[in-house]
Amino acid sequence: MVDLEVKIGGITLKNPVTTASGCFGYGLEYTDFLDISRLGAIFTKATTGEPREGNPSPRMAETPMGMINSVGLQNKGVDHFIEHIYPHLSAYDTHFIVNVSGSTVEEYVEVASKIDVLEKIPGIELNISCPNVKEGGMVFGTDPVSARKVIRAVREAYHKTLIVKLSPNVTSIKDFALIAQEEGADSVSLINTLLAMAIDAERRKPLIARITGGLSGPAVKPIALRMVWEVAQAVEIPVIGLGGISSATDVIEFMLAGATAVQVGTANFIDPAISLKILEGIIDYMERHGFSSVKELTGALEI
Amino acid sequence: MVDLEVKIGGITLKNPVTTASGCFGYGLEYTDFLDISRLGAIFTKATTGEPREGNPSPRMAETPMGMINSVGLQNKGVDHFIEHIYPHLSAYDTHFIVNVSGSTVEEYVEVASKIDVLEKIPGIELNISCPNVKEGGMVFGTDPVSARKVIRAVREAYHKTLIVKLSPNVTSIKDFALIAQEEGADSVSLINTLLAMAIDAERRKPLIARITGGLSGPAVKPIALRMVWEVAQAVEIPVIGLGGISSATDVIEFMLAGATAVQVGTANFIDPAISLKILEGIIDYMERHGFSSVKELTGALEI
Amino acid sequence: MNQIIGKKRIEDLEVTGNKWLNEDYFVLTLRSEEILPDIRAGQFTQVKVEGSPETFLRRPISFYDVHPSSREIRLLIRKAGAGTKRLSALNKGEKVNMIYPLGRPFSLLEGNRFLLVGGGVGLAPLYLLGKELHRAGKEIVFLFGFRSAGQLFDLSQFKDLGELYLTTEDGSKGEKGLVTGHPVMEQGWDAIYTCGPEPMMKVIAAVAAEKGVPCEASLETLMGCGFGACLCCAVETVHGMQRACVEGPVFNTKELLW
Amino acid sequence: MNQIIGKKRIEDLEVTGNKWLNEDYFVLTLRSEEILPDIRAGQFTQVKVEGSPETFLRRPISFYDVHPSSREIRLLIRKAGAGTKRLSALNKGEKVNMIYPLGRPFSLLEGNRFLLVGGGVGLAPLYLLGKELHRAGKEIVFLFGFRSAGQLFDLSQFKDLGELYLTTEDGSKGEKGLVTGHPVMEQGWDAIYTCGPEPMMKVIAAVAAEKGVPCEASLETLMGCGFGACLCCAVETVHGMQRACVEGPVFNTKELLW
Ligand SMILES: Cc1cc2nc3c(=O)[nH]c(=O)nc-3n(C[C@H](O)[C@H](O)[C@H](O)COP(=O)(O)OP(=O)(O)OC[C@H]3O[C@@H](n4cnc5c(N)ncnc54)[C@H](O)[C@@H]3O)c2cc1C
Ligand SMILES: Cc1cc2nc3c(=O)[nH]c(=O)nc-3n(C[C@H](O)[C@H](O)[C@H](O)COP(=O)(O)OP(=O)(O)OC[C@H]3O[C@@H](n4cnc5c(N)ncnc54)[C@H](O)[C@@H]3O)c2cc1C
Ligand SMILES: Cc1cc2nc3c(=O)[nH]c(=O)nc-3n(C[C@H](O)[C@H](O)[C@H](O)COP(=O)(O)O)c2cc1C
Ligand SMILES: Cc1cc2nc3c(=O)[nH]c(=O)nc-3n(C[C@H](O)[C@H](O)[C@H](O)COP(=O)(O)O)c2cc1C
Ligand code: FES
Ligand code: FES
Repeated sequence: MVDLEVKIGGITLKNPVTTASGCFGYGLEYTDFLDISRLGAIFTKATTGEPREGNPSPRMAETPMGMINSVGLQNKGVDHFIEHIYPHLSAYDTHFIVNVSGSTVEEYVEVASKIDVLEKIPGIELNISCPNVKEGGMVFGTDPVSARKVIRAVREAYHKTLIVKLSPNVTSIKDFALIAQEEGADSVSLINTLLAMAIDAERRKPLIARITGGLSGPAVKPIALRMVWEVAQAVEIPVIGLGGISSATDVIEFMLAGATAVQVGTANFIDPAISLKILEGIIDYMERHGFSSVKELTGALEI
Repeated sequence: MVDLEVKIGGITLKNPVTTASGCFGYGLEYTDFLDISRLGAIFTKATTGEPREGNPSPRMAETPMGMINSVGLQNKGVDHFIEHIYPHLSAYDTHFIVNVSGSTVEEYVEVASKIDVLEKIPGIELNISCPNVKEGGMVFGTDPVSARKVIRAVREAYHKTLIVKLSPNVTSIKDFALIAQEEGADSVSLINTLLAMAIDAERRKPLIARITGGLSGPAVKPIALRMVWEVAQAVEIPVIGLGGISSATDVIEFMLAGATAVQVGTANFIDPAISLKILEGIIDYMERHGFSSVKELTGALEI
Repeated sequence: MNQIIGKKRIEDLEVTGNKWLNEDYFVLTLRSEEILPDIRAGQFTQVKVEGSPETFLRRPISFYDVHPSSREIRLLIRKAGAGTKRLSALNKGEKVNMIYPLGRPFSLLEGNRFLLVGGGVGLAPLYLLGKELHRAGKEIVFLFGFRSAGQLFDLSQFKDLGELYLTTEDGSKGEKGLVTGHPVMEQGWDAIYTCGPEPMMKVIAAVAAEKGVPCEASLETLMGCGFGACLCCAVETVHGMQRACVEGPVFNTKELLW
Repeated sequence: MNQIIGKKRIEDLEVTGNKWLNEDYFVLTLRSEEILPDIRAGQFTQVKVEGSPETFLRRPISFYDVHPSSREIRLLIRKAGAGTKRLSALNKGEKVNMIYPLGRPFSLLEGNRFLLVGGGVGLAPLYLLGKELHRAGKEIVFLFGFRSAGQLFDLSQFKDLGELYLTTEDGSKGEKGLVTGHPVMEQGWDAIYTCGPEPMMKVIAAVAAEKGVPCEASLETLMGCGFGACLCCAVETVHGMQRACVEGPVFNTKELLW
């Protein structure tokens, strides 16, 4: 038996395969397809202070080996999460990590504080990288000063594992990773979506109501992999890699580049059972290559 | 007959379809496949002051609907260009625009000055966005201060049409477009490749000798389109759009987003005759939609 | 990769038939190795299109017909782009990966006389609905609109279930004009069900609202996942943004803000 | 999309045969509608793989055999990944888009006795080379290495051209070991031609260099375009970086810095 355990801050994941925010609901949408308790963790859809309707439709477009979404931060707010969703989560033997979003530093802090007291939630993912909102979101993730401010404020208010989710829409993503580390984050996750656009040439209109949205899927994998590599070279805290992962091979690549764990996003839409197939594939790889612990893969790229 | 003419600075292109630097050699590699004189223009491979060997092999990797290259600036230098290649170009009835690169401001200026006196070269494309060299290249294209310095210096030395090729590896590409405009560039072209990475999971080694390289092809199109849209909103000078173009529909999309002309890059490798098929497709689109001049397409997105 | 856990399935079905009805429409018949789940009219399947580089996401297709005894389902598909084109080229014996059954079906509304209005490929779910209503002993009338006679195909299976009226935009078959102008619309109906182009459905919904007749419409929204996880299929309703793939694709038209 | 201008062509060829030789190797036969251009041993074609989302770029494949009279070419292909797998599934009558002929062929070196050393699928260009040399009246000997007998296939067509020696790594057929240890290597040759795994070719080149025998090797470098435009296939040589697709794939081994 291979050892699949990895640690992110104070959280021990039974394996490095987790699912990405906004791509796996609260996990409950997937219970028909797989045993979600076998996942290392589930990152929930973004949670904000107040309920949000998200963006108008159409909210998506298909692109070559990818998709653009502009869902925005549609969710019923942190109080609804606590009252109506949280109670269902303890039925599952995996970690739920709440993706925390907001328009202002105060909102981030408010949500984080409310989640802090939830016994079964061992950590949050601070989403400073959503490209689909006018205020907050990516604005925090692309300006070093704002990034530092919001991370610092949340770090003070939140006492469990804090993961900061980074935006790829920057000149130097490692600068933001270093800021997160300096401000006491336990981990960084990357990448969120790349700002993108799609047009219907025949109708001469944007395909997405908000004109631009976030690109995800295999198309972005080579960019995500490079960013994980860059960040892993720069920081000491564990890196969670994501962006286009759709096979065990992809996961191995991210881990070799320096990731301690990974998130599977868009690929779940095409095959809702893919995350566990990926897990099987990792075990197979480890056995073929004689790795006894998955931790040995992290940063094991030979150069 | 539809009117296909467009203007970039002082250059009148017979149509908006041109080929991207590094993807079309000096055009001569393609004469078996198509009549290159029918192209709006040909952007040559990067030219530097001294001959360069480029990067070690392997220099490329295939990715989902894209490729990574790390050719580097392999070329025989500006003097070789002037003596051995330039004389052959006048046989073709199209514009050759020389892609100018360097490691220092002085080298850029040297190359630009030497090209300036070549009667048949109506313009240069200043490549401040090559991700595949240690010095110069993208360093100039991702730092506003360096970008301004090199553009200013070249603008002083070069008297014909100056196009600045922008890097997508930045937080705000329109800032760089505005700098180019302020410093007197006649046009900006975008995007160059996105910094990316590929790994061979089985051998646990990078697939590219230099570890990272530049991503191109359809995978990047949604990002390129968004950047062209952003830049076209911000500047007055004409924008040349590129990144993943492989069909007439793609070209229409870039023009609707604000491009005056386009470059076809990676797609030439898969179908060396594609640029003229694209041109036919544009004419077909214009006829179906009742456009008499291709200029009407620029920025015609309805929002 | 058959996984049959709970209610929604991911399953490889075998193509047992693929037939063009006209230049644009074809019927794809697929057989499951397992007993079919309960599938209701208005529900759909997310089809994976293999061998097509342009088709990254699955394609949502309504159930056109279901035969539990032979474990076969039929899909009526219009060749729209790369994905449906690839589906049209499938041969007998090939496998197609599907997630199904998905979405909220049409409801059995109160009353006895129902009008089923379809446009183009929107006929698909109305056939299965017709069968369900017929089985429940209801009187049903179909009103179908096509662009021209060329789009038509053999509709006799619909006629076995109820009366059928036709319109074509160019008058090449049936009444000339749009379904929305057909006199049968004016009769008294207990409920109207509709599926087709959105502008058509909006007019039907307006007529129904005016007459106070309950109306359900099946929307064709772009979908990322099809099973409630991505929120890409959001539709504006009086209850806020709802997912066309879970709270729909069938909506009571008085709930829609369109 | 046939365009036949000048020397290199972009052309749709028709599959007239596709046959497995063993578990991994197959021979794809393609027919042109036009008179074939002059194709020389060592040259290759860039094959477009349709219907495979994983295969963005073309795939370079050497010419294995050319029949000008029937306008047919044959490719010997090893199933390596997604692209070659898709090619192995092509049926008679399907079209394959190719750019050809590409690259620098083997040269007719001085002398009369030539050794042709191949490993695995590297046999492909050596058959066409054997035919050319045989036609020129040269004496040729083939020395082929395989991993095991399972990789072998009917080599009688090679035997029609000259003597043939075999090695397998596990000794299941021919001499046990690598080609590089085979005694025939030690005979006096006027020139050696080789195609196969790079480590094998390096040893062959070293032996040739030591004996002062001219040696040409065909390299399998990754290619972006295949016709000289992208500079992705660069090979380090004594003349600097050279393109495997134009200055190669066949190089005189004394020019290679590998
Ligand atoms: C719940 C639901 C049920 C459907 N049932 C059927 C059915 O029974 N039969 C049938 O033929 N079609 C049905 N559709 C529409 C079908 O999904 C699209 O025609 C198909 O996805 C187009 O894929 P493509 O690759 O062929 O075309 P693409 O190249 O993707 O697109 C071609 C054109 O179709 C449009 N289109 C793409 N996806 C959709 C979509 N999801 N909905 C509407 N338009 C789209 C595009 O905007 C474009 O204009 C249904 C859609 C939904 C949401
Ligand atoms: C000039 C030239 C001539 C060739 N002639 C033949 C031939 O006659 N018969 C034959 O079977 N193969 C030949 N090859 C190799 C063939 O091109 C590759 O096996 C093929 O491209 C793999 O494609 P794939 O999609 O099946 O595999 P992929 O999934 O792309 O790759 C599978 C494995 O093959 C390796 N590979 C991919 N592309 C190449 C390449 N261009 N060269 C070498 N290895 C590669 C990959 O690194 C990977 O390990 C030739 C290559 C070159 C450059
Ligand atoms: C439909 C959709 C919704 C998303 N919503 C969120 C979100 O709420 N919060 C967040 O941090 N990231 C969100 N993301 C980004 C993903 O978590 C992930 O960072 C990105 O999609 C890249 O990974 P992938 O290519 O594997 O999908 C969303 C992505 C998609 C496609
Ligand atoms: C093999 C290769 C070599 C390139 N060389 C250059 C270059 O020398 N100078 C330059 O400005 N851009 C170079 N580029 C970038 C392209 O010109 C273009 O900006 C990029 O590939 C995006 O366009 P595409 O997706 O259409 O290829 C190169 C791209 C490729 C793929
Ligand atoms: S399509 Fe994903 S939630 Fe409806
Ligand atoms: S493969 Fe493009 S130059 Fe050789």
